[in-house]
Parts: sequence; C-alpha cells; structure tokens
Amino acid sequence: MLSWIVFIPILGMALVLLLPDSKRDAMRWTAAVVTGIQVVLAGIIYMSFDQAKTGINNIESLQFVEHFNWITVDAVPWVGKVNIDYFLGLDGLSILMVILTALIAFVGVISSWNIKKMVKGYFALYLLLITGIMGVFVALDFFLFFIFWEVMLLPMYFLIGIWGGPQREYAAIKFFLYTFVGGILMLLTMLALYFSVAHTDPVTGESVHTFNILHMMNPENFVDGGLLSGWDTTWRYVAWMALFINFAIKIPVFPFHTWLPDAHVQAPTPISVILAGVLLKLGAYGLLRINFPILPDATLYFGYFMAILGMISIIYGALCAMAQEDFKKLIAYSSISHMGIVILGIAAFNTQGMVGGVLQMFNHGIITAVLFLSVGVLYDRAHTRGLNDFGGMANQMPRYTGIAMIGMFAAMGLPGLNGFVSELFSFLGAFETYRWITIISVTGIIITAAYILWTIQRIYLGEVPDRWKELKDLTLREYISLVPLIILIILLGIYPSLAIDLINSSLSGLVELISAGGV
Amino acid sequence: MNNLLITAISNAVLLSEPALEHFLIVGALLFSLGVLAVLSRRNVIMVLMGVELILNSANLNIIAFSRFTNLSVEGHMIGLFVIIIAAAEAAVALAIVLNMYNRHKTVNLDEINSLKG
Amino acid sequence: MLNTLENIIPSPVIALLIFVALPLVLVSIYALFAIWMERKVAAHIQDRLGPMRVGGWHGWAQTIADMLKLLQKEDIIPTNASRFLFKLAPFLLFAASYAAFSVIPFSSAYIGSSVDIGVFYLLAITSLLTLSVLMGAWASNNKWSLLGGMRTAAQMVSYEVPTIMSVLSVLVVAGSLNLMTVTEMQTGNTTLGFLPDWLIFQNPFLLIAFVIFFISIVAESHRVPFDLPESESELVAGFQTEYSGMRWGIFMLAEYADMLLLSLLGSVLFFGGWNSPFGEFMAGPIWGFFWFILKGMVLVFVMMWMRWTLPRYRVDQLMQICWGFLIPISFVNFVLIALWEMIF
Amino acid sequence: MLAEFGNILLFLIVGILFVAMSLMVAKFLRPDRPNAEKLATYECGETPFGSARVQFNNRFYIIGLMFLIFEVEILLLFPWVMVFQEIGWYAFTAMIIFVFLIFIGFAYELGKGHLQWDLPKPVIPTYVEGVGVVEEADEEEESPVAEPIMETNLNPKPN
Amino acid sequence: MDQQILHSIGWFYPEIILVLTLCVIILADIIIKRDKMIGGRILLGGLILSGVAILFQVGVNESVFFDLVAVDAFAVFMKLVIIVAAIFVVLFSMNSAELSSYRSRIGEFYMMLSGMVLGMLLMVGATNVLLMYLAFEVTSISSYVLVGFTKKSGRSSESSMKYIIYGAVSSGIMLYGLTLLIGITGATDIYGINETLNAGISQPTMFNLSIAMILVGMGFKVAVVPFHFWAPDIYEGAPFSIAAILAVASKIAAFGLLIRFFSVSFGAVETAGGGIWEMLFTDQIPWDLIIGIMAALAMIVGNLTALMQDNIKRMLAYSSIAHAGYILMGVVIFSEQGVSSILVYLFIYLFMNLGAFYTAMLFSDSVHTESIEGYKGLGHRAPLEGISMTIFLVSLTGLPPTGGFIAKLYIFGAAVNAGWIWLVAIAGITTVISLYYYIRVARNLFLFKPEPNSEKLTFNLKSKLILGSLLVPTLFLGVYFTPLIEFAKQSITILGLN
Repeated sequence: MLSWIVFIPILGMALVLLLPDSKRDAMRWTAAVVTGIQVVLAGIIYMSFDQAKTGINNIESLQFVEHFNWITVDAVPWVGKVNIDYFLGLDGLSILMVILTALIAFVGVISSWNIKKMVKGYFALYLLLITGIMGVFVALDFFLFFIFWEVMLLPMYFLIGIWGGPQREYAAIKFFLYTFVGGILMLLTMLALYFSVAHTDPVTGESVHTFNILHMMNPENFVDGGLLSGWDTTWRYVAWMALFINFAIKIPVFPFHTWLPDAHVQAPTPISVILAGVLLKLGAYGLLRINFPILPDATLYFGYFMAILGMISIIYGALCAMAQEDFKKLIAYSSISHMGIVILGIAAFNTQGMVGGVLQMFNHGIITAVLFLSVGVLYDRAHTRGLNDFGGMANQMPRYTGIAMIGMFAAMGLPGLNGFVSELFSFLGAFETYRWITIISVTGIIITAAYILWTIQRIYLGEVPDRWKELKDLTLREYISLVPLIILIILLGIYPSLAIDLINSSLSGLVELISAGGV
Repeated sequence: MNNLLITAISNAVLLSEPALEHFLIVGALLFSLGVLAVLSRRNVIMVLMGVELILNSANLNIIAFSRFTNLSVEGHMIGLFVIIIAAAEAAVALAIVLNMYNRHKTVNLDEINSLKG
Repeated sequence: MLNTLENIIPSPVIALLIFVALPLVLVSIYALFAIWMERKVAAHIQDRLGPMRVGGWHGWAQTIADMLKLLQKEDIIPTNASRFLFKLAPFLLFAASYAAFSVIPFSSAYIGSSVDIGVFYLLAITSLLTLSVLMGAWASNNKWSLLGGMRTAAQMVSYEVPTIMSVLSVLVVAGSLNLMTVTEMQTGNTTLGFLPDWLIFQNPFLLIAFVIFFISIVAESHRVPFDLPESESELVAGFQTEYSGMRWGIFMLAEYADMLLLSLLGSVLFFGGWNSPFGEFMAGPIWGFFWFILKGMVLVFVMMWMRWTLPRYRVDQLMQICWGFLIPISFVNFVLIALWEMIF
Repeated sequence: MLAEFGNILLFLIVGILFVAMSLMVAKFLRPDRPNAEKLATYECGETPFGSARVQFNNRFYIIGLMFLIFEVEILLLFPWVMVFQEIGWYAFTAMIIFVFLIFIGFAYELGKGHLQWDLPKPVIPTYVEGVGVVEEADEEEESPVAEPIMETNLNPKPN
Repeated sequence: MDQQILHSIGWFYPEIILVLTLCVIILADIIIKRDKMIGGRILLGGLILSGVAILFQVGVNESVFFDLVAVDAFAVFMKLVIIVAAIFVVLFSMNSAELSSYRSRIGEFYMMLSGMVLGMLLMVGATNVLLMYLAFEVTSISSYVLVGFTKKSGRSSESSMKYIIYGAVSSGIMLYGLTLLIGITGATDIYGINETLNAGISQPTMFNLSIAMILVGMGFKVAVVPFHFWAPDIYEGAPFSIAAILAVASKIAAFGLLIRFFSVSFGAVETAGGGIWEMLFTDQIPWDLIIGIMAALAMIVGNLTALMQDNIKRMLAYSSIAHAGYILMGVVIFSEQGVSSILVYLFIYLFMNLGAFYTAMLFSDSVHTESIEGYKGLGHRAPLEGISMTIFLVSLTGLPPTGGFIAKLYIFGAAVNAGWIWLVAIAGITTVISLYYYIRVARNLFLFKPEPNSEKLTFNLKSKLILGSLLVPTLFLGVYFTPLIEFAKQSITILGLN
C-alpha cells in the first residue's frame, strides 16, 4: 500500500517521459490521474487506519508496514553487517502528512494546468518531487529517509529554476544550497548514529549496525564506545544540533529562513503551493520523527532554545509579513510565522502542545495552499502581485473573494475555522511549559490579524481600479482546486476530532518517550 | 703497488677510504643541486638537466647502498633501469620541448603561460 | 709487464707512469707513420709517388717535418669563439681517445688495465669523441664548423648503434667483456682443423657482423666514404676549420688514434688479437705485439685504400645506410648469432 | 680491481698531459702576432655575418633521440650478454622478446618514414593565366616531425 | 626456475595480451594504410580480452615472477576498473572530434594508450619497488606524450611540457625517497621491507624523509594538494579523452599503488591491531594527520578553486582534485573499512567522472567551446545529453539516488567511525560548495533559452550507447550496491588490514 502511494508518481513520471512532446494534455491528465490515485489511496489509508495504535518506536503498533532487507553486506566482519532496510510504515505522526501530501499534490496538478513551457519536463519533475516527499513521510529507515529527502532537492531546483519568476536562478540556487547544507549535516549525523547503534538480531543473535529508525530510538541499542552512545554527552548535543539545523532550514525557523521568501516569490504558483503546503512540514515532521525520539535527552536540553526560536519566528515572521508589498512574499513570511507556532507547540513536550503542533502543520498546509492559489488566481489575471495595485476585488470577483477570505480568516485563527483549533492547542500546551515565551508569542497572533485584515482591506475592499474592470471570476478548474480545501478548512474548524483522534495516541507515546529522556 | 698510489690519492682527497656516507652525501648534494636547478632555472632544458641530476643522485644512492649494504646485485639492477627510464624520459621531454618551441617560439618557462585560471 | 718494469726501474711510480705511457709512444709513432703511409698509398693508387724529398727513402721523414711545422705555427683563437670550450675540446678528444687504449691487450703481457668491463668502458669513453668534436665545433662559432660538428655528431651516434650491436654479437660468443679474456679465448688452431681459432671463423654470422663492424668503424672515424663531416670541398674541413697549429695537430692525431683504436678493437674481436695465425708458431709476447699491430695495420690500410677508391656518400644516403640497412641487419644478425650459439 | 680503474685514470691523465705538453712546446716555438683579420671567423674570405649559433634541422634531434633509445636498449643487452650462456634458452627467449619489441618500434619508425632524411622538394613554377608565373608551394603536409624551424637555411643538402 | 617462470606467465596473461595488442597496433598501423581507426578497434579488442583474462584471476592469490607482481583480489579489482576506464576512453577517442584532425597518426595515440594501460596494470600489481617505479614511469611517459598528442594546438604542447616537468621532478623525488627506503631496509620487495621494518627502524630520520619523498610522487599522481597544481593546466590542454583517463584511470592506479605500498610495507606484523600508521609513528611524526591535512586541503582548494572556473575541463580538473581529497580520507583511516570504501568510491567515480568528461566532450565538440558559459541552453537542444550530464554532475556532488552518494556515504561513514570528525566536517562543507559549481553547469544547460535560431544537436547512436552504458551504472549503483561492496571487501582481505 505505502509502496504504491510512494512510487505511483514515479510510474507516472515514466509515462510522461514516454509520451511524445506534442501530447501536452495527455501529460497533464497523466499527472492528474496519478495524483488522483494517490488521493484515493490516501482515502483508503485514512479509512483503514487504526486510531488506537501508538506507533513511534513500537513496530507492532505501526501500520501498513513494509519491511524487508534492501541491501545487506556481510562479507567481512569489520563492523558487523551492513544493513539497510526497505522499511515503510505509518503511524499517527505521519498519517496526516500523507493525506496532506496527496491532497496538495492533486491540487498542485490542477493548478499547473496552464503551465505552457516544457510541459513534459515540468510534470516529470513534479511527479518525482511528489515521490520524494511522500517517501520521506513514510520511510522508517534512516537511509531511505535520507534518500527520499535528497531526491526532492533536484526537481525542486529545476522547478523553481526553469518555471520560476525573473529571479528564479538566484532563488533556486539559494534554496538548493540551504537545503543541501542541511542534507550534509543530516548525512554526517546519520553516519554517526549508524556506527553508534547496533541492533541485536533476535533470530541469529548477532549484533548488526542498522539504519532502522526504530532501533535507533531504543537507548539499549547504542553500543559501548560509539560516538553518540551515552546520555547527555556533548556529541549527542552536537548531533541533535546538526539534525535540528537541517530540519530548521526546511521549516524554516528564524535564522535559517532567508531562502523561503525568495523561493516562494520566484516559484510558479503550484510549486509555491507544494513548497508551503508540504515541503515545510517535512522539517517539523523530521524533528518529531528523528530528533525527538532518537535523542530525547538532547531534545529536552534544547527545549527552551526551540521555544525561543519558535517565538522569534512567530513574531518576526508576522512583522515581516506586515511590511510586504508583494502578496506572495506576505504569505511566505506568514508561513514562517505559522511554522513558528508549530515549533512552539512541539517544544512544549506535552500531548496538548504536540497535537496542536501537528495539527497546525496539517492546517497550515491547507490554508497556505488556499492562499497561494488565490494569489495565483489574481496573478494569472493581473500579472502583478503588488498589494497596492489592487482594490475592490470583492465587487469584481465576489466568489473568488469569498473563498480567499475564508482562507485568510483561517490563517488569522478565527474560531470555527481550522487554524483556530491548532493554534489554541499549541499555545495551551506551550503555556504549561514556557509561560512567558507563550505570552509573548501570542502577540504574534495580533500582528497576524493586523496584516491579514490590512491585506483584505487593500485587495478586496474599496474601489476597483479601472484597469481591473475586465477581470473574470473563478473558472471551473480553479474551483476544483480550491473548493475541497475550503471544505476541509471549515470541516476541521467545526469538527477537529476528525484529525485529532488520528494523532492523539501516537503523540502521547512520543511525549512519553521524550519524558524518558529527562531521566 | 699501484694500490698504494690509489690509496695515496684517495687519502689526499678524502682522508679515508670512501664509505657509504660519502656517497650518500654526494648523492644528497646532487639531489639538492637538481632541485635547485629545477626551482631556479627558467630555461626548460636547464630544468630537465636538473631532473637528470635528481635521477642520478638517486642512482648514486642506490649503487652506494648496493655496494656497502647487503642489497647485493638488486641495487645495480635498479640503477640500470633508472638510467633507462631517465633516457626515455629525456627523449620524450626533448621531443615535447621541441614541439613546444615550434608553437611558442620560446623555451623559457616564464613565458609559457597561456594556461591559467 | 708492470712487474718487469718495476724490476728495471727503481721508483714504482715512475715505472707505473712508463707503463701507462707506452701506448702513447705507439700512438705517436703510428700517427706519424700513418700520415706518411696515407700519402704514399694515395699517391700510389693514383699512380703518383707522393712525398719523396724529406728524409731520404721515399721521404719517410715528411710527417716529422710537418709536425715541426705545426709546432711553429701561430695558434689562432677567433674573437667570437668560446675560448674555454675551444681550448678544452682537443684535450678531451685526445684524452678520451687515448684512455680507450687502456683496455686494449697489445700483447699477452701488456694490457693497460684489465678491468672486467673492458669493452663496455671502451665504447663508453669513445662516445666522448662525439662530444668533444661537437664542443670544438660549437665553440668555434663558425658556420662551417657547426655544420660539420652536427654532421659528425649525427653520423657518429648513428653508426655507434651498429658498431655496438656487432660488438655485442661477438660478446655473445665470447661471454666476457674483458678484451684480454676475449683474446685468450681465440688461442689455438682448431676451427675446421686448419683455420686459426679466431672468432670470425667460429660462427658464420660473425662474418656478417664483421662486415657491419667494419663499415661502421669507417663511419665512426669519419673516413671516406663517410667523411661528410670534414668534407673539404663543401665544409672547409668541417669542425676543424678554426683550429690551427698544434691544436689542429692534436685533432689530426686523435683522429688517427681513433682509427687505430677501432682497427685494433676489430682485430681483437674478430681476428684473435695478439694470437699468431699459425698456432704456436711465432707466438709469445713480442710476436703477439707484432701480430696484433699487423692485424690492426691491415685494417687501417684497407680504410686508406677505400678512401682513394670510393666516392663520398650523400648525407641522406649515409643515414639511410645506417638506419635502414645496417641497424636492422645487425639486430637480426645478433639474434641469429645467439641462436647459433644456443644450438651449437 | 680498483687499481685497474686507477690505471684508466692514469691513462686519462697521461693523455691530457701529452696534449698540454705539446701545446706548451708549441707555445715556446710559435709566433704570436694576432690581428683583427686573423682573429675573424673564417667564412671563405667573406666578412662574417650573423651568429653561427643557428638553428638546425629537426632531423638531427630525431637522430639524437633515436640514438638515445637504442643506446639504452644496448645498455640492457650488455648484462644479458654476460649471463646468456649460463642461463640458456630462457635468457634467449627473453632477449628475443626484448629485441622483438624494440624492433617493432623501430619498424614503425622506418615504415612511417620518420627516419627518411627529407630531401628538398623542387618548387615548380607554373604559369597561371592573367597572373603570370607563380611559384606554387606544395600543400603543407603534416611532416612526421614538427615543422622545420630553420631561421637560416642550413639544412645539409646534397650538391 | 623455469617452472616458476612458466607458472608466472600463466598469471600474467592480461599484461601479455596488452603488450601483444601494442605490437599488433604498430604493425597494423604500418601495414594497413586505409583504415586509420583500426588501431582503436584493435586496442578495444585487446582491452576486452585482457579484461576477460583478468576475470579468470578472480579469487586467485599468487605472487609471480619472484615476488615482482602480485595477482590477488585487490589487484584484480583495480585492474578491472582500469580496464573498464580504458575501454571507455578508447570509445571516447573514437568519437572525438578533437582527435579527428590527427587521423594520420592516430595509431600512435592507441599505441601510447595501450602502453599507459599496461603501466597502470603493473602499477596496481607491483610488489617490488623497482617494478613500482618502472610501472609508474611507463604510465607517466605515455601520458606525457598523450597529453601533447594534439600538438598543433599551443595549449596541448604547453600542457604536455608542464606535465613532463612536474612529473619528472616529482617522480625523481619519489625515486630518491625509494632509494633511501631500500637503503635503510636492504630489500627491494615490499614484503622484505616490511620484514626489516618490523625488526626495528634504525634510521628514523632517513625513514621519515623517504616516506615524505615517496608521498610527493604518489601525491603528484593522484593530484592532491599541494601537488595538484599541474592538473588543471594539463587537463585543459589535453584532449578530452586523455583528460578523462588521467582523471580516472591514472588516479585509480596511483591509489592502488599507494594503498598496496603503504599497507604491505608498513603493516605491522606483531601489532596486528595497530594499523598501518603505528609503524610510521617514528619520531612522533603523525603521518595520518599529515595525509589528513593534505586531504582536507585538497577538498578545500579543489572545490573553492573550481567555483571560479569557466572552462569545463579546468572545472572538472579541480573537481577531480577535490575527489582525490575525499578518497584520501580513506587512506587517512587505513582500516579495512577505509580502504574498502576507497575501492567503492573509485569504482563509482569511474563511471560518473568518465560520464562527465564524455558529455563535456560531446558538447564541446558540437558547439566548439569549452566554456561553461557557452553551454547556455544546450540542455534544450540536446535533452538526453543534458540530463545525463546533470545526473553525472549530481552524482559527483554526492546526491542520492546516484552512485556518487553511495561513494560519499561509505567514505564519510568510514571516517566518522574512525573518529575523524573534523575531516568529515570539512568534507561535508566542501561537498556543499561543490554543489554550487556542479549545478552551475546544469543551470547553464537548462535555465537558459537556447539561441532563437539554433537547431537541435544530434548525436549518433554509438555515442548514445556509450552514454547509456555510463549512465546506467551511475544510477543503478545508487540504489543497489550490495555486490559492489561485497566485491570491494573481498578485494582487500588480502591486504590484511583491520
């Protein structure tokens, strides 16, 4: 099941590559069908998902597991066997992300319908990208995780670099370099972990170094004398930091965020959607999947640090967003702000905060997709994104405005929409652990409200400038991409348990695991 | 008797029978001179002569070792091959220098600098 | 020989010096004689008489007179010449040429230095001749000289290859680099029952080797028909153009010494050195010396003979003979001789 | 053994001494009255021009290089000659292989004509309508050696 | 003795075949006048035959010709890699436009090439100092000529002259060091050297001096800082195919020589756990640290300088210097793990670097420029080649799922496990730097529009096949590499490392 959902885009890619250059529609339809299948598969997974199972570090309670040896080398006993598994699995941590990815990928395909330039290359790279993302969310072997992680880089580079805006090269290489730095850090930490962890095979009884993330979570598996063995050692802190930087770049957290506005602004709309909707979640997901359970001691040690970074991101992102003239850049900075909430939430180390954080990841993915799509709608028609260039769109394009406003309000955290629930949970959880930091952070919400309302006022209210009199309202294709997301926003706002129930037990398990790190 | 003469001459020159050290010292001197030539000369031919000096110093070393230590005939063998290699290298080097002269009309290393970066 | 000398002469050092200077006497006398002989041979071949006045019988003292003349001639070093190299060249030339004599066994009792690497040494030191000729030529700073020098160098190095290959062919049979040993091997009178036991008769391919050897040494000592380096008609004596007086005399001397040296080498390698052609008859150190010099002189005579018989080759023909003809044949011949040795 | 080498040294010394002595004797006997004309470089009576250190045909270098290769090969044959009779067929085979390899290289040189002393090609003047007589240079072929680099044409040519 | 010789010849077929190939090429070149490329085809056949002969040596452990040459798993691995590289280079050269104007003497090219390959085969098998030096020089001298093969170009002649001067000096220095080592130990085969050294080093100063000098020579051949300065000039001047073989096969052979020499000569018999460097710590000179610094410098200098290059050959030259640094990390560790990761790296490096050179050659031949700036928009004009080049460069960077990632993973892993964290950190940082200049090429290929009236570039089927046979291993080794790792591990058991 998971293999299918991961690799079906690769099949689609092969199909797209085999099609002759002229059959552009066939390529689009292939991509749409492939991602559609993914959505269906995600739906099936959602249906058959057992909410009670914890997952995280317990192989029995993981679901949809696919586990077999991929690469085994046992010729010479230098460091035991080399063991790389093909290990996919799903638990509460990843289920939401998988669903989100499937959904956003589909929406992305729909909104890339009007891509004209090199359609074949575009969809091939797009599908490759989706494989990478989906793979990261379900991989439970660190090696596999890393491979999927890096697979995303190149397609993203070209997608921004070829189909992007005027400054696309700069943005693309910046994105590439930032993430690659993180990748190298992760690679080194991964190697250090690999040589520190040895799993005793229950059948043969021999001790084998392993990339299996679940084995890494068990403190007993750390071998004597390994670089990362022990508890609260400097090397463990260094390793945690290296991993954190990698993930923080992806999230992005305050000092590592500078690639984001460039990449967002330059990327074509569907890619922005993918970038903000899914790619950013990879960072937070990685923290939860790798940093927290494998290095719980270091995680606790750096708790305040994370919370403070989260706080800075929230406020700094919001303030920056307020200062933007460019609609897309504004959303980009708002993403930083919202992802700050995620960091703050998961840094709380209690179930409430964690649930808030993970839910915020999902919600933000949907909200920000809506926002980027609405920018795209505007940009497609007006070919500008300047906030001051518009006005009175509510009169000119009322349906569009309605949908966009729902997204805006959700981003603002209006009760009844999904953003409110996750933010509330995050702040509640964080408040227990870091009182003052949370209090300061909450001011970020006010700033958010300020810039969003100001944006609404600048774009949708007021008089319609003459030159925009010709603008048409939404097309069918745009409806198809926007409406499902809007429905989700409202649905989760009203009935958040749909999502919370999925993740609750897993996150409780994770919290327990981390609390053990304090011992 | 003429051994006497040889001894007298060698006494006058070296004050002792030549021993391993003397050969090694000469070898080291030759080597240094060779390196010096390579580093300081700008004429290709001179540099190549420096290279020959280096090779010959190594040769002297190995022959001396083979005379004074238990290295026996292997040292001589190496010496022979080094001569051959040196000759082959010189042959190729001269051909290349010739070709280079045809292209650049100079054998001065400082003036040959079209490749840079 | 040395012991005898030491017995006669009180000081061992002087005895040694005399010992090593003996070939010098031979070389000087030979040179004087050979120059005279060359003139006579030339004259007689051309149906003339040659020098007849100085001395008496057939003008035998002519060369001595020439030498005295040379001694009195002004020594000119051109302004443009590189003085040091210009002066060094004759020294090097003659010293190298003379030092090569040290390994030639003049008789069973006399060999200057019986080192085990005799032939190797000889071939090595004669390479200095090329160097010194080129040195003199370059130092003269004269176009003719340089051209002649370059030709000499090219010719000498080219023909050195067949020379050495034919020498090596002999050594395959002889199995020693010491010329004394090589000569001693040829003592006796057994080949085919009647021929002297000289190497040239021991192996049919050695005859070919000798032909190659002879052609090559004629070229090595740049004599007609291979005398391009100093071809007087085009190059005004080639590398010697700027030399005059005794310096030139030294060049001449060295050239004749070279000729003798190579002839003697040929006689050692192919004709039994100091061995008598008649087995035990007329053998012994003194007779040995006689036979040895005789054999050498015969070869020298043949060279002179050729000089006045054959025309000069062109430079391309000269090179073609060497590279296209002598060298391949000498290699094949070398292999065949080795094969013959293996089988018989 | 060393003494035998000493003898060789003495031979060298005697040779040098002989030259020195004869030059010395000549020095006492000969006149010494140089003048500018006498000291000038001899060029068949003409006033000498230019430097004599001219460049030469590449041929000479090629010959030199070839000689180097062959000398080196011969150098390897010398030790072989000494032990050939003791070792027997194995040594013979080894030599055959060795000589064969060298010979193949040599055959290549011969076959490609790299050892041909190139003769000057006569330039045949042709008449071209409207232009007159032109001396048409041959099409530049790729010479087996690098192009001749003669500044002064001193290529030794047959008469 | 005859018995021993005959026995040895039995394990010497690959080399013998190459020598015969050389002879046949020479004869064919004289006899067959019409078909100029016959030499290339003969060499190709000879290389394949030789490769087959090597395959017969798998699993053998013999020391032939009186301990002159070892035929063991390590040598077999290295030889195979070299032969594969050589086959590709011959194919390149047959497709190269650069060389086509030298048709009349292309036979010499293949003669020299076969000589070079012979030298490299001997290099990785040699266990005698004399043969090591001889093989080293055979390789070098052939490559000097090959670099200057396109002699009508001023660049080529200049580079070959620089190469021969640098090469001769460094090999001379190495020879001097070798003579010192021989003198100290009184043995010429590396087993004997090891034996003597194990009994105690009598002359530590001279010993260290000799090691330093030997490192100069080997460092030159693998082009590692500070002996790297020749590489860019020489690669730029040389034809693409020769630059490729210098960057790949010659480097591989030099590493083979280095590994065998160090591991056998300085392997401590008594202190089986001590590793190679144990013995070398005389007078407290930390040779592993010195080599580590060399490696680090190579990575830093190579990658940083590559950033500034516009000529694709120079860029690849600096990148290969950087890669020499990465590989040298394995030498620093010199454990079984380190050396086996070197082998893995070399094997993968073979395909990806050859691929990079090949695609660069194709582009340069068709647009007549070696400037990276001149590659703008070429990806649109030749999509297959452009994508391939991107993949090769990405693989050189070390991104999954390409082979380059596996190579880096193993070598980094070995270094991490051995505790060389600072070295790995530098390696990691420089890898990021390297991304920038590799991706710059991809950027020029794809992120620019081609000139409006430019046509599509077409390449013949043969060149596409060559490309494919380089591309497939590069990608395949990125996802499935078990056999390679196994092979590499088995290959180094013979060295007795731990």
